[in-house]
Amino acid sequence: MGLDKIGIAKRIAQELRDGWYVNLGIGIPTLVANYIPKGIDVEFQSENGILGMGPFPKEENVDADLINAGKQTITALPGAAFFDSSMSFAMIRGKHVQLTVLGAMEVSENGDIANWKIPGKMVKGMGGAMDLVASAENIIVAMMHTNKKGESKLLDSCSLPLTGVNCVKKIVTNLAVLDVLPNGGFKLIERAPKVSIEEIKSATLGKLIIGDGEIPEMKV
Amino acid sequence: MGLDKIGIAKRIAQELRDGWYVNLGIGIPTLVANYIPKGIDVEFQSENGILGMGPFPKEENVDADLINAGKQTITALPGAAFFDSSMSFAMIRGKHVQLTVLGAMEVSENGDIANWKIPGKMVKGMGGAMDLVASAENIIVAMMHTNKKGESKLLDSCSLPLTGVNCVKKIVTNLAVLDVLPNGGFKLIERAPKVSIEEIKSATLGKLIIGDGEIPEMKV
Amino acid sequence: MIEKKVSNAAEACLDIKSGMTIMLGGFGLCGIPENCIQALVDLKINDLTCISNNAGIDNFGLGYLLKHKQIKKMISSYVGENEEFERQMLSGELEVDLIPQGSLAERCRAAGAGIPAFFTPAGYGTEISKGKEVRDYNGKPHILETALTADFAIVKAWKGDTAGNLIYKGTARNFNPLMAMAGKITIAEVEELVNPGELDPNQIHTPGIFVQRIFEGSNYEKRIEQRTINTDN
Amino acid sequence: MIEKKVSNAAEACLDIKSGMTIMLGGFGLCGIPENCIQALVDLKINDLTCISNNAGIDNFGLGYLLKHKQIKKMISSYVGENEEFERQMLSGELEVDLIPQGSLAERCRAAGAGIPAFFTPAGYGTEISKGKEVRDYNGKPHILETALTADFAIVKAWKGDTAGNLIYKGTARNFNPLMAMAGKITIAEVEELVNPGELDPNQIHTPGIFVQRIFEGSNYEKRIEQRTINTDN
Repeated sequence: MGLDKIGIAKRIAQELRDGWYVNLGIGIPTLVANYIPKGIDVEFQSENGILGMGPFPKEENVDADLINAGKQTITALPGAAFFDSSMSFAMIRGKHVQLTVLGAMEVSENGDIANWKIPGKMVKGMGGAMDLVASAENIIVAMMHTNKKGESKLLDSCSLPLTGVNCVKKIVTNLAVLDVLPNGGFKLIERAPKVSIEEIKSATLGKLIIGDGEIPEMKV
Repeated sequence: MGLDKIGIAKRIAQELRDGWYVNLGIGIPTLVANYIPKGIDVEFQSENGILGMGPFPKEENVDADLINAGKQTITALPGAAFFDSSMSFAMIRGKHVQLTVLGAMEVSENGDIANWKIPGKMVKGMGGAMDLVASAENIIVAMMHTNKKGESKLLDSCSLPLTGVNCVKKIVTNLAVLDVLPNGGFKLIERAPKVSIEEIKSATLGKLIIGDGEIPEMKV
Repeated sequence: MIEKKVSNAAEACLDIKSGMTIMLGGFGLCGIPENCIQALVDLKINDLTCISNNAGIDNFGLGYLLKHKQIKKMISSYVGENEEFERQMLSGELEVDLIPQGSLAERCRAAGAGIPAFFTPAGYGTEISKGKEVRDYNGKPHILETALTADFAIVKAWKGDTAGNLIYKGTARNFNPLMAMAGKITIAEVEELVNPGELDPNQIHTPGIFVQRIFEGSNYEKRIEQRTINTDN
Repeated sequence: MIEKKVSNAAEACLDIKSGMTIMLGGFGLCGIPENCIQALVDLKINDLTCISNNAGIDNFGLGYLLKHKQIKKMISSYVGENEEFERQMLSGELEVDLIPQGSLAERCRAAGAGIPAFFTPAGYGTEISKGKEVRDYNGKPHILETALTADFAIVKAWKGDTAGNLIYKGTARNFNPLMAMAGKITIAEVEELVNPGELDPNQIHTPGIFVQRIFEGSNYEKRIEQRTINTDN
């Protein structure tokens, strides 16, 4: 139902603004780089130590010493820079990165996010996510609206261990674009093509706020 | 009376140990670099951002972009490295520099040092001295035993604003080598050639400790 | 110049003992000290506390040490992609301390820089902040994190000279320069070891003062975890 | 790449206003932004708070701004070698805040790195520690220092590209990379400005993300304070 992963990435790409430095998380966020709008110059930062990250390499250019935070082989664009991990997180903590896009297991209506641990089951670690969400002024979560069991990932409060509190500003899912309001609540901004408000309501467990006007369809 | 500045520098050079990184302050300490004992490899760090500092340049090699902390033109030895000021003080604060030699206006018998300010008269600033004395494990003060008025610079407590507390371990003056004891007091270790204990006593206002044995003459 | 050259990993790691705390550079398998990891296996020491951003994969990187049950505790930010790790952790054989990646990096640098503690916003409101001092700056809560040191830091660089100066390549830099600063003793293995004067002093990433032992490594595998290729024409 | 090029110092400094706080890189006269200092003089703005390790000499570097009485307050670590400075300070025309050099450097870096405060041993027991929180670490007292930011940071580099990446030369690096991180807006003047791709990404000292405006400066004097020569044969 609704968008596929590429559709979510395309919709998030519309949020990019000229001159922004952007950190893209693993999974759907990584795809955003493929759909930068025309006339918009952005640079991608990967927290393992590159600014000016380019696309995957051709076979002959693969370099084990050149990877992104997802451990994927990448390329460096002209004008790129390499640096160490403390410099990388200086950029992130110091608010030099204008946008962070990352995935989530759960988001709460006050902007808390959980994406690093399922107690007793999955403990992969937070990597750079806690630094990113605690620091970024502008965080977009890219995720499916519900989990594999069909349960809503937009909750009144997170059930999983938190990655950060009061930090998520916008969520783009397969069903909708939602703003997390400063006083709490998921405000419905756009519907995915052919997805009804009722479908979004039934897939959202946290407080969903629907304004008076019409809710437009995403253009992707 | 006693040693000249070069003599003081020569005596301090005897304190160098193989493999040490050393920071030399402005004035007499700078001269120490000229008298490194044979078979001893040391490297000089200057806090404005060089490790592996060499001698002054030949006329044709003068480079405005290559100076030491005293703003003097210098050279870089093979194996040198340049770095920024935070990295430089990381080396200092992080105790990677094994010895700091600096000048002083006053030293107290508990190892306090004053060398950056004369209220109402001279306010040049502390530069890197406060970081150096607060961090170094091993600080040698190089100075004349008395000031221009003939007053002792080795006091029970400093009268001038402090640069650091409980930090000076050893003092080499024109008259003597003295250890600052952990519980306080200047312990006389060596006399300058032809300088008597009485002369040292009369030039030392703070607590002077003289052991039972003979006090040897410095060999410089 | 002060000479730091040793002949190989075995000589560099000779006095690393069971029960010690060791930092190892690298992000994933990128920039890891392959030669020294092998030397640690060969030493058959155990009860190690390892500080490293990741735990390698099964059978490579730190996964190799895990397989031989030489590690008592891992301090890392991300430990996915390693089944043996997960098994040891869930069974309680292995202690694990997970730290936000930026805090891990900054805590290493802080140790090397003589900064015993600093405030960061990372982890506030999460289980990471439990028991830690919280203070507001600029209207935002921050937690106090402390410096992280180790008996030995083991790093991997691209080029080095016998005075200990290091240059890293690409994203293989990552934690290496920070851990080089933080070790009581720092061992550097490099792909190419040259004489002092052959590296441009303007381009040194880790000044030699932080390195106590250096050697030219051999047989680097440099495995790739995610070989992603652009097949567009 | 994001384009940062402006045509000259006048354009780069156009919106710097009286009363603002400005950081300026350099140690002594080494690595100072000569072109932008001239532009600040030309702008005839005043009541500036300047954060810079030194205050220049009479008539050059920041001494030039002092002579024109454009500076209200200096935040520095060492201000010798400048008679006009001394005169203004002793007469009370100029406020002066002296900070240990290492703390000054680290406070700039901290601002750029989103670290609002950190502990350092420098200055404990001196007038610098007055009113500051003291805490013991490793049996030694440390004081809490806070991040230092500025409306504008103005730095000087050797080479740069239009994406804002900077490479410094020799000891002209000093405070420049740290202040570049700390400015709300950072202006870089360089001796040679090139296109993205012409600098080795492995050798960048200041990644472009920290720089908002860049231009190629002209007529660098690069005065030397202490011309010391080795006359041995």
